[in-house]
Amino acid sequence: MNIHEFQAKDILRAEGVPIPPGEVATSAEQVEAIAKKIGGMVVVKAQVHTGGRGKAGGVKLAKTPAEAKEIASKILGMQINGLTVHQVLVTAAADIATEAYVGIILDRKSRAPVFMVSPAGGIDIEEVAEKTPEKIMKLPIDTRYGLTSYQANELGFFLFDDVKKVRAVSKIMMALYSAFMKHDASLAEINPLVVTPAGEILALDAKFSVDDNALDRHPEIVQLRDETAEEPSEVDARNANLTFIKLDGNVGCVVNGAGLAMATMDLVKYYGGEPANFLDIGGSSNPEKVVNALRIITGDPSVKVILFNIFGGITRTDDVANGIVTATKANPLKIPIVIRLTGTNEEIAMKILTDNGFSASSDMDEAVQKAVALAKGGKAA
Amino acid sequence: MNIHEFQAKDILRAEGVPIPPGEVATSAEQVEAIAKKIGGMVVVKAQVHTGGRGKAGGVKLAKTPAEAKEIASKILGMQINGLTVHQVLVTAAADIATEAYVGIILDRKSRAPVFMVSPAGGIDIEEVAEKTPEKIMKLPIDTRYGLTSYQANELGFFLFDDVKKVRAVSKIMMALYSAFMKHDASLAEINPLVVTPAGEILALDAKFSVDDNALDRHPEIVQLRDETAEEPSEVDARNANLTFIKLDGNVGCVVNGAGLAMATMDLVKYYGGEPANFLDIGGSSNPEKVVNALRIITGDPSVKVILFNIFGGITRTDDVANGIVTATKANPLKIPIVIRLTGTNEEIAMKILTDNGFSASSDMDEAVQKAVALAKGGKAA
Amino acid sequence: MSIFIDSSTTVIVQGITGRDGGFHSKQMLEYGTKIVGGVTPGKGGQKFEDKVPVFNTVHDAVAATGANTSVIYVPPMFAADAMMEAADAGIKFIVCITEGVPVLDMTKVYPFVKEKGARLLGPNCPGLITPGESKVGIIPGRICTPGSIGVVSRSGTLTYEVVYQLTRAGMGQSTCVGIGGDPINGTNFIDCLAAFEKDPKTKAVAMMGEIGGTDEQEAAEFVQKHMKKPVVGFIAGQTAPPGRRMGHAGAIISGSAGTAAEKIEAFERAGMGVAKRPMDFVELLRARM
Amino acid sequence: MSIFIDSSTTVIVQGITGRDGGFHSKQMLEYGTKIVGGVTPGKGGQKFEDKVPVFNTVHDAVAATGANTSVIYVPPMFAADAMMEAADAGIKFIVCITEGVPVLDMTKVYPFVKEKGARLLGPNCPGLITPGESKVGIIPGRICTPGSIGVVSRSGTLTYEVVYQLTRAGMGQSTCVGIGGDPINGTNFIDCLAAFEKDPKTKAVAMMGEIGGTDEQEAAEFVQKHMKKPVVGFIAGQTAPPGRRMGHAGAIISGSAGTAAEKIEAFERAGMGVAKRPMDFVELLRARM
Repeated sequence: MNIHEFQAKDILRAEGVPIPPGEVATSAEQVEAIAKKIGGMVVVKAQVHTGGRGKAGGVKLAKTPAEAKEIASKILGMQINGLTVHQVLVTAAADIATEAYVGIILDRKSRAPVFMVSPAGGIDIEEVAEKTPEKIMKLPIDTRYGLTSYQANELGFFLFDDVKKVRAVSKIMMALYSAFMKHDASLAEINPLVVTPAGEILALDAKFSVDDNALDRHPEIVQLRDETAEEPSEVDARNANLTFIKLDGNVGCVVNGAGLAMATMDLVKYYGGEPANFLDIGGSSNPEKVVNALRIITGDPSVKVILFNIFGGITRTDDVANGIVTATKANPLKIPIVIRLTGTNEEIAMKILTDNGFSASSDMDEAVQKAVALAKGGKAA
Repeated sequence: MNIHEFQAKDILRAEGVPIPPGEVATSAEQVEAIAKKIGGMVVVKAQVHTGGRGKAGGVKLAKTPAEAKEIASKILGMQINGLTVHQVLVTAAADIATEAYVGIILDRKSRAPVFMVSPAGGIDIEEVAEKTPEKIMKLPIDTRYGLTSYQANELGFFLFDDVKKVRAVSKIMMALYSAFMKHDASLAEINPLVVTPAGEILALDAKFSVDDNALDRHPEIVQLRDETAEEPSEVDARNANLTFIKLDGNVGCVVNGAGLAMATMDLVKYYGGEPANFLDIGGSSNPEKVVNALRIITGDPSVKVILFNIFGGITRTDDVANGIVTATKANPLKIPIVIRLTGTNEEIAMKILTDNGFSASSDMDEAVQKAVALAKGGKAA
Repeated sequence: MSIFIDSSTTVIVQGITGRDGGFHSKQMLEYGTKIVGGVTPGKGGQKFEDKVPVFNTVHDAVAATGANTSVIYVPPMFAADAMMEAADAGIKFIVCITEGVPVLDMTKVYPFVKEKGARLLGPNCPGLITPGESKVGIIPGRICTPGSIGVVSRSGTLTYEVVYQLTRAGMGQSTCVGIGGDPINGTNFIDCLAAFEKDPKTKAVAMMGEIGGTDEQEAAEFVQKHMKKPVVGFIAGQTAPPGRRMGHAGAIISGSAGTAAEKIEAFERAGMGVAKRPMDFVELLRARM
Repeated sequence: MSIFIDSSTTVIVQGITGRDGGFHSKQMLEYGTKIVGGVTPGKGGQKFEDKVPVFNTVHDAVAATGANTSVIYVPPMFAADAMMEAADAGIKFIVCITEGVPVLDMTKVYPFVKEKGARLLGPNCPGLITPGESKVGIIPGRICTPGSIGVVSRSGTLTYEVVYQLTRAGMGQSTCVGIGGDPINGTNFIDCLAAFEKDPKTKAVAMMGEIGGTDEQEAAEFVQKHMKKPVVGFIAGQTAPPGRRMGHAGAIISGSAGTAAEKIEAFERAGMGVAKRPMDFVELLRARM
């Protein structure tokens, strides 16, 4: 789960990371008031869950409160990568002598959180990694021992020569690691971490993502969720306990299991179609899930056909069949549906479906081809 | 460093261990007021750093506030194992169905904190260990992973059959472990941990010792130090950065190094004498330490002779010699002194001493024999 | 022969009295798996299905039964503890079915299990099955048949799909292993490939990977350097957008890393067969055996 | 021959620019120890005594010098980190002189160092010396002379006392090792006894224990079972009262455990020579060689 920059900064500030003062606002008037309170130059920053805010014009410097207000009125409501800006962060501007990057990502290869630091901050770290890998130091942290002082020291000396700065940045890395562990993060990043002309070290931007698997034990993070910053159908799906990701195609997919769901989307593409979504109903055979899945998929006007691909293991295919029947009785479908079912209780499921006027196949390849043809305006077989 | 029962209970209560309410008092009047506030039966408990308080009459039950006052007036000022009672804890009395023992000690063999639990609580655990070792379960905790739930569970099932009680005691063990680690303890003990007839689990007594080596990072523990509960000469020595333990003999020993200090005491005993103390001036050759050591040792009227045994390695023997000269010039000695010096700058040291009217030997055996003879009223050679 | 489990494997089930644990324990018993005990704290002394003794702790269960394998069906927040308990009690093969285990928990569980000398499969995996001998986990027994294809996969139902097609085509399996879709897990592709290479019964291997990480690339390198037996691979998630987690915690493309394209390229470089569709395995394997 | 260090040992000093570290580095250099580098964060690039290069980190020092041994003189609250840094940087023999290291710190340092495959001596120890070849730590070189007695001890100055008497009596030493007085340390008596037993130069061993713990009892058992060379032992602290810490964090009698009497009894049971006074070693060793 992603959180906004201002939320990430609140978390890091609580651990002791030095961050210029700032407040979040939802109106231009609030922005003006905050700018006045802060005094001096401020930066107005769009709070959306996407990168490239600067390039899109979502981050602007303001010399006066009046200018901040004017800028805010333009940024608020702006669309960035398809997301509407509902909130801006107003924060004190800082003078910058040098910019560094400090981040922690959860790395599968070393089975550990890995520190990544670079004296080349302020730009996309993946670009640095590609073009000048020697400017990045990576260090896996064994969580049984935690980030040790000597490791923070080694990372610090990669960034700075001056031992005073090394000690200051070591403290910041300790704080970043502490926040990472405390909140079960999967990513925690300060970019840029700047040195001011006066030698002060400050975090000017922060990114923080929390492991979805760990949210059950982090109510403090869950309450930071901003549903206005997400795709509405994905919010709907999450509340229905479905794993759903909206895509741009027109073949709506309902599958059990993440791997099979991806393979189904790939097969749609293989036969020249475009999947409208990723959707995994999971291992349980609760008919309610099927009902919700159909509601969410049919809510997307671009969907031209619905494709079910169910391999019954734990999932009972008769439960899925019942779900389809129930849902379509309540809300008759306006688009064609292609059903593939096999595995546990397959015969019962087939009977339920044919009794209710549906046809179904037990072959994945055949079902996908049919769905693609229907999406292209062909006929159901 | 040992702390009082009421301080230990405060620490454990803060971690969530259920403990009957109680307050500490220094006068019988205070005790009466606290007993009134608590209501019902109370226990008045002497707060001294020694075992066997119960047997010595330092722990008594009172039915009324008036009785609590009367009891307190007897306990306050009482001597237990040579220590004067200055404070008592007044705490609510609890009904007891069964008594258990739960403790953690730092175990050198497993190089880890070790949980010890026993369903036979309320009595000395070393007695249980000796007579019925099968009633004790020991479990080392790997601090890299901490006390895991399954370990707390295993310990809990050793104490109780009922899973509700197991879960309750597991939580208490988690809290005890957390307190142990947070404050760098060397011992943390709840004895007895009682189950009331209503099935409630309560800690009725607690012991907590903190690793002396870790005190520098635990100001919260250092401030709990009760110097009135310690031997005054030992308080004096600690404030002078000397490692000093008062004993019952009459040969005052000043040695550098703990092993050599013990060996010197042993040799005094070997030749029929009795050491008056353990004293290690440590590795530095600060003459100030020698001055303080002499002051503390000569402050004990039972000391009949002073024995220096210095093997100069880091310690420069000339520094020690200078310390002796300075100290005895300021405060002339009233008892004989025997000096053994060897190692770093031995020749210089010998000259300093002889120039100032002292004689010194370079042989440990000879020096100890001489000191013992002097303590027995013999003559210095 | 087979890998990791066979007819002599003795199993305890952690969470045997839970909904999922109970359901799958019955299925395993029906399949013939030697379940010798179960663990649920507070239910020690009871019997599951009137025959399998239940214990309060894994230590008790191992002491009483001598089990060498454990399968875990406990809620995600308790799974890390369960894996460590099993390893500490002397279990040598631990299979964790539980989905949704916090990833940071695994950064401690993995070294713990390794220190104890145990092998972990999972978490968030369907377990494994040696057809006709033993199944530990949730792979439906019906769809498998004994034979000489080793199957290893990061996914559940996709594995079933492939195994189902192999079985229909008359190609039985030596062992089918689901290593799970989490970013940090106990047993990876290389562990399984190495075991299949050594297993005399296995003649060829079907391997199903997905987007995210570089496990498949490393597996391809291993195949090229250390394997004589043919391997056919598939990658799910060619249509997945970067930065989105496709169900599995591990199925996420970060930046340019972990795409299906680079994994397929690695397979090709290693001279492996590449299945474009799940249904291509039968033919590709047959052509190589 | 000798144990742990010899003339080829290359040493870095952690805390070389500190008061104690600087003093003893000079002493070691004078003795002939091959100090190839020092570490003090922020002083990288400087030279100690105009010749020994100083580095910011142990990694840097090892990369530049290839040192195999490190000796640590840093304040107690930083010692755990220093030991781990040395092990992580690939140092294979770590000697920690620092006194007063919090004991719980060692519960993490010990397994860390072990995982890295390094040997730790100390903390709170005087280090070791192979007379005429190398000294790492603070044992005064003057009092030692090359020879065939192995010396191992939990204490500092008491060791000097015994070594001094051996030297005066013409009995040189192969290696003298101070294992330190803390309850949790890296190298114990048995490690040293085993090394002395293997070392062709060592003909007999002098061992100085003290009250607290059961290390000496286990050492006695080891001597009885595995050693052909004669061992003479001494225990300091016969007059120590129970429950009081006699200077060393490890020198404390808890309850009935760790008394001098039981340790001496264990020595006698193992057929070892027992020195009643430090000055008895010379005669007891001579009688056994």
